[in-house]
Amino acid sequence: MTEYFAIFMGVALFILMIPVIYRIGAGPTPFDRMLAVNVIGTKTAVLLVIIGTLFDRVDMFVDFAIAYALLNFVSAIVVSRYLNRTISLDEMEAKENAKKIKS
Amino acid sequence: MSTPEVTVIQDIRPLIAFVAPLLGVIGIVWAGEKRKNLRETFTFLVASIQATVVLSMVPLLLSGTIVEFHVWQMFTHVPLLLRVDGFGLLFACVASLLWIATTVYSIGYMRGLHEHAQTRFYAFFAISLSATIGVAFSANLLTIYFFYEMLSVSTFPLVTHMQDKEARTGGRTYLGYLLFTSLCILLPALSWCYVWLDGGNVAMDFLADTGKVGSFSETTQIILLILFTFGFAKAGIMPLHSWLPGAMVAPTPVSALLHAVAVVKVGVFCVVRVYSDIFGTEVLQQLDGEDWMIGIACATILISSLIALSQDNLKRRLAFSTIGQLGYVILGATLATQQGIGGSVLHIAMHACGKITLFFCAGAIFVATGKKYVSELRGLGRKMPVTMGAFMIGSLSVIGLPPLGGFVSKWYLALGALDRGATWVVFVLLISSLLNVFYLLPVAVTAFFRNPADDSEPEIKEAPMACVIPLSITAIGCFVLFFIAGPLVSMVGLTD
Amino acid sequence: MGLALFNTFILLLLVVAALLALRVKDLLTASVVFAVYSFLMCLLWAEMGAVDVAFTEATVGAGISTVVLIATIFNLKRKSSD
Amino acid sequence: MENSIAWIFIFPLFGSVACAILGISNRKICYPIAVLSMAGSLWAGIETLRQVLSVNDHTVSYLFGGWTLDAYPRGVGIEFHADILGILITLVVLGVGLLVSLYSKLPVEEETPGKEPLFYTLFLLQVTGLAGICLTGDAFNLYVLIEVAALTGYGLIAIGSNRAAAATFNYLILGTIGASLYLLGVGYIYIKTGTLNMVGIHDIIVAEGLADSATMQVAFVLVGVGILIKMAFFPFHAWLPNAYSNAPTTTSCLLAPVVTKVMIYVMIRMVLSVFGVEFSFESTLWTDVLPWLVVVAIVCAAVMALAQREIKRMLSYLIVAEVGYMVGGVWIYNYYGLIGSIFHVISDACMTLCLFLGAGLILRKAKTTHFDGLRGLFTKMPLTMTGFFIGGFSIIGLPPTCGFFSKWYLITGGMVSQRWEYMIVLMFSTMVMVVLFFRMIERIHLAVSESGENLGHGHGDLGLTDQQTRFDEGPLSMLIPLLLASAVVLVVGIYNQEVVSLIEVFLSDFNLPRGEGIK
Amino acid sequence: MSLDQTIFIPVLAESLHTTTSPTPLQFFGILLSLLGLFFFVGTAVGMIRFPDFYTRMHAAGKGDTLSTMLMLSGFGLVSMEDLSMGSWLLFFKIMGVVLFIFITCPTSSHALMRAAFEDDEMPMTEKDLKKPSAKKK
Amino acid sequence: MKLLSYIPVLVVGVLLLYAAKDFPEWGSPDAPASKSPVSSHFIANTGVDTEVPNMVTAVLADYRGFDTMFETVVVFIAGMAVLAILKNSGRKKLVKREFEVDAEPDLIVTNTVRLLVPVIQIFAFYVLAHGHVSPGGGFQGGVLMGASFILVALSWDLETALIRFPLNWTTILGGLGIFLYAGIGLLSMFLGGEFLDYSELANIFPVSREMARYHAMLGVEIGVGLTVTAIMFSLYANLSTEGRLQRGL
Repeated sequence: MTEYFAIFMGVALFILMIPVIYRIGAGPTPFDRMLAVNVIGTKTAVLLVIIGTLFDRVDMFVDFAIAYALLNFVSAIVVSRYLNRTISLDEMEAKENAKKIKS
Repeated sequence: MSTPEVTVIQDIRPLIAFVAPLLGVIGIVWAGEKRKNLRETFTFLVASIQATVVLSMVPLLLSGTIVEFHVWQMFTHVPLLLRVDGFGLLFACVASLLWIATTVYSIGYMRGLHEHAQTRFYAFFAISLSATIGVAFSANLLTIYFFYEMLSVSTFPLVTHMQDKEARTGGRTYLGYLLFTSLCILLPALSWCYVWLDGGNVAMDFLADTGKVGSFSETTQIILLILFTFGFAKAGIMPLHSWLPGAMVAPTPVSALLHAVAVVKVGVFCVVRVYSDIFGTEVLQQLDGEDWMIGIACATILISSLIALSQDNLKRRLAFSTIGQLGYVILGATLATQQGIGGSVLHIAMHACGKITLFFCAGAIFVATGKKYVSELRGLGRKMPVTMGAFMIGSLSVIGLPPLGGFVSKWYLALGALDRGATWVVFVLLISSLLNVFYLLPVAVTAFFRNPADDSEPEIKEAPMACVIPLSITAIGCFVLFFIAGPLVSMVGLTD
Repeated sequence: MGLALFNTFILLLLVVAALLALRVKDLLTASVVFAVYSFLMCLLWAEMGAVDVAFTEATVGAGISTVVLIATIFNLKRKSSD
Repeated sequence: MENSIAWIFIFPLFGSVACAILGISNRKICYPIAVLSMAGSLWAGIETLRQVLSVNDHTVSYLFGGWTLDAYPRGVGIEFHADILGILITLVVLGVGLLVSLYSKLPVEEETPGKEPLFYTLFLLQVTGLAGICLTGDAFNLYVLIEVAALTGYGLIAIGSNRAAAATFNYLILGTIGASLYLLGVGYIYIKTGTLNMVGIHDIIVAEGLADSATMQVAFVLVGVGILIKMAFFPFHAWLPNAYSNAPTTTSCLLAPVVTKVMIYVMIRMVLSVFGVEFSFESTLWTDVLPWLVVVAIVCAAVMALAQREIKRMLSYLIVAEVGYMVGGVWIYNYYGLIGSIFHVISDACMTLCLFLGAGLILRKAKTTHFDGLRGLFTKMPLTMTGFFIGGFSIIGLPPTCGFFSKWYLITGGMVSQRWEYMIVLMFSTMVMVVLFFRMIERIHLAVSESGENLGHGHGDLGLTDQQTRFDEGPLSMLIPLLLASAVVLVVGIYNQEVVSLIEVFLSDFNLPRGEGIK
Repeated sequence: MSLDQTIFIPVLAESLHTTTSPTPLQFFGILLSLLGLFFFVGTAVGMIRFPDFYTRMHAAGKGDTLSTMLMLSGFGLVSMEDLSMGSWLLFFKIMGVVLFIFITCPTSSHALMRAAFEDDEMPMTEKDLKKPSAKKK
Repeated sequence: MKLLSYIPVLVVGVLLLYAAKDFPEWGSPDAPASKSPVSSHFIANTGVDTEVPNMVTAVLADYRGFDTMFETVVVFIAGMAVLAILKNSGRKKLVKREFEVDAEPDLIVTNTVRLLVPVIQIFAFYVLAHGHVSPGGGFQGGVLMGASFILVALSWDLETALIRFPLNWTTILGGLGIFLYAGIGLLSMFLGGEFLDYSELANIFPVSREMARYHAMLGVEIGVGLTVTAIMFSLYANLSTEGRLQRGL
């Protein structure tokens, strides 16, 4: 019974992943893509638990899920850091010039 | 060449003859440019040692003993083996004795002209002679190949000694021809023999494996014959001869060495070796394609003589003369008779002596007057009587008049031709002798009997003593060879 | 049966992800798509029962590979030339 | 010594770790560590050779982790399988490693200042990987070791200039493709045989008659192409010239002689010991097509080499040509060709080492390896140039250098198989090499300028000032390895009979055609 | 090759053939999971349909976190076939995953959002809606 | 040209598919890989030989421990090679950077990371130590551990992370990891066995030969973990800054 349910859940998740992957492909901004990747990442954790249920060894697979839960947001942070905390070199030069003028 | 009932002994003397010059190189390089006398003493010393060692083996050989030395095992069945038989010893004697003469001569020549890089010159000269002795004493095909290559490479710096553009071109042609033929024509032929002669179990020994090529098919034999003949391009047979005049840019002692002793003679020596000791006379005589080879040799003789007629540069004229004379040697070998091969062996020695005299003279003229062309030599005979006299003698020897050495070998060649029944070859010999007269004698005649073009030239003296003495000796040698022809003939085994 | 179904989906999505990664010119996007690819690979390994491989893929794919790729892109031009 | 096989790689492995750790505090210590560990490794290699020769079947196998063959099935543990061929090539690798490590002191300090610990770490690991490749008896372990060797190779090349780093990129891409194909092939082999042990694979192929299996055929293709890419065989050679000519001196001295040769060894190993002679050569595709590819390869590489005006680039193209020789020697499929190939692996390693060591010295003295910088060098550094020329003569194939003997066997092999096209192309490339080297000799030996003008006056000097004509040899730490290498070239040539007889013992296990005469 | 043959793991084959009725706890877990699935449907639809990044972030950030948490806790309950020590341990492990996702997902959403904001990604306004091309931005 | 590059891809693809016709049945117990003596030995005797329940760990760290040692070496090499290429190359940049970092650490992110990093590290230790019974082991644990340091570098900045984990330490730890692995192998060789024959360690530790293997595997995994941790962080630090170790991502 639980197995059939797990299969159902898994297939449903896979089908629902398709629009998410569409978002990765379509974009338009990198943030959209990253968002979608994040979603897929969390869902992968769920799918791992589902596969674990199917194998009847959830205790084994749950370790992966923990790893995913802990590390999945690293990529989101990297991308956000890449896009957020960077300024183009022109701007930086302008800033440095401003500093010089101040001092 | 060797009779079967000889005894074979192991002795280190062949190796000493080969290694002594190599050790001498160390001394020469060590003495260097700063200590000229010491350096030349070294050269002279090793030349003498070599000659002594070589000559010391003559009595052994005449008493029917063959000296052998096993150096190392090259391939599974093929050792690097040195063996002294009559043919090789004769050649070695000629080479090492003439080397002494050349040494003395080159001291005079090089110092007279204040040449550069003399250390290099002497060092590579010694290496060349070492390789020549190696070829002379080789006991099998691979050994001979080994030393043949060594000679090619070690004479390259000698040919390009002048370092100018002409020298470079000459050197390139020289090396291009020799390495191309040896690596691309000769090596496959050797490999062919190695593989198909009993699956690599045959050492291609000159003594033991003579005539084993006979197991091949007719076509294969002809192909092999062609490969071998043209593979040893040092022999200067006609289509592959043009390196030789090009190499004339070298200093005269080198030209003398190239054209009289070491290089070209090594070429013909190898060819004769292959004809007589790999194929063997029996196999060769049954071979149809053999006639073609005789034809090629004859063509070489005639064509080169005709070209020589048109050359004004003295050394070039001598070079073409050499090509023609080499043709004789090849011709003798291709005749594939006992007499013919013996004649060609003798001709190696006789021609060496005569031709080196001619070259020495050309060099002496250059040292004394700076003249290179035949047309410039008018009246020189009165100012340099010794030199031009020696030139006369050398010319006559090369032409083949008694009582000079050249006569003996030509005699045997003619005998060999008759033996084979190829009478037309005798006519070729006659015609070519006539041509020899036409291109060699006018030089001496011009020098002695024509007045100089103008008297404004500076006073010309005889060349330095170090030049004159060797050429006198070799000129005398031409006479001597005629009179000791008996022992020589017995040495190459023609008497029985 | 369920695993076979999963297999089909995973492989399908893998192909999509791989093609996407090839097609995009923006290297940042490409590396992000690679993250998806490695998630799916992890699922594939897990589904095939190769749990140790799956775990390795999980840790490396989620934790390291994207970071290292983007750290590299940080020092390069973001647009790929082809 | 029982564990000598293990010591072969233990020395450099621990040496590299020591370099990495101790080098942080003291850079000077890396050089002695590298030399000592290479020496130890070479000693262990010689010990192993002695061991191999003393056993009856001439193979020593060493089971890691104690999973011995008597108690456990073959393939449970990882096996090092030293047969004569393997240990010979290992000795070559280790010898080259020792000489290059001796040589490396000054070039490394000068070309990569501050990076000595990293350099030596990678250097030693490279040797570890290569030696392991030669000895391993496990198909997957081979892959791992190939990766070790390849990764260190990338690092060692790119450690130099920016151009080298750019050149490495091509190498990296192609190398990775090659390794991946190899791995795929091994995977396919595993699917059909269920084991990764080379002996086990061979036994199963023979026992179950897997020669017709499509999977095995494809596995063979994948493994073969992977290795061909790795060894820079002709259509896949693009990475090699750039990488080797831009690499730092020491790197090119180490990589150029051994890396491609070791991959050829892997090919021979795969063909003979893993897939077996019957399997490998019965498919006509390979034996027919590859020699022709070899022809194209050698011709193209030789022509490209002719066009180069820089020593290291020229030598790199020569390596490509030499790879063609050896591949051809294997795939003309006969006894002599294989002897030639194997012997050429050894001799080519020696002579390439000689040439690259010489090129390094030239680079150091003349500040360039372009042909124009070479004139009159012989007067300045006669010993260096002598060593360099001995290597050159060996590549041309002049006796008594080892190059002559290997070429001899290759030609003989072509003769036996009647592969005339292979022989002609060998001749052709030989002539090209003659041209190449004598062109250099002209410049080095005779002080002539590019236009052919004599720079000397023909009398006394060579157109060089007194300053220039003074002897100015390289430092001893670089010169001695070069002279040793050239001595090795001669010694291997002179004692080729000993080496060849060892190879013959190895090949006697295989049923190879020896050619029954056309007359 | 039929699908049955593809199932090669013996454990799974066994488990598929032993159908037992779910315990109340498992039933509750199934309900939770279904609820999670419902939210995920919302997320997916939102990802496609919403016009700009911030709105999509709204759908994805919240819906994703919530649905994942619900589904995971649901499966945590489903896998509790008995109340033995091992089952509890497993349950707590899964709840740990839930906890971490609860912490990390919003953080990553926040980071992305802030990055977008500072990267001058403008939220959609009514003005944009009037432009016909805005939707397909 | 781009189209041309599809040709080899297609060829390889066709080859791979062609080979598939000869494959054994998917998951069939009759497949050579399943019924070979090696696989059956692993399945039947892993527990007997090593007392490790997780077959994969036993195969990786013991039966094929030699492979794993060199895989660790590969990781080490990667780190060393990147260091070697990028060290001191800051001045002569390969490609001009488009961006420079200019931002304060984000409050929310730093606090989350503050919370998570200890958990990740503890989990890494768990994975490492628990590798004998469940999936995991040195490599995975090491990656997790390395990721925790990278996380610190990402949320604050690289300098902060480098204070906690200086770059020299990465080299030392990487080397130590390999030293530990190979050292255990060498030790067992000194004790009379082959290289990596852990069971010989029973001569000096008061355990059975099987348990010696069990415990040595843990030591080996720790070695792998050390190397991987160090190299992962070193890779990130070098790659994100082109070897300058400042103003990273």
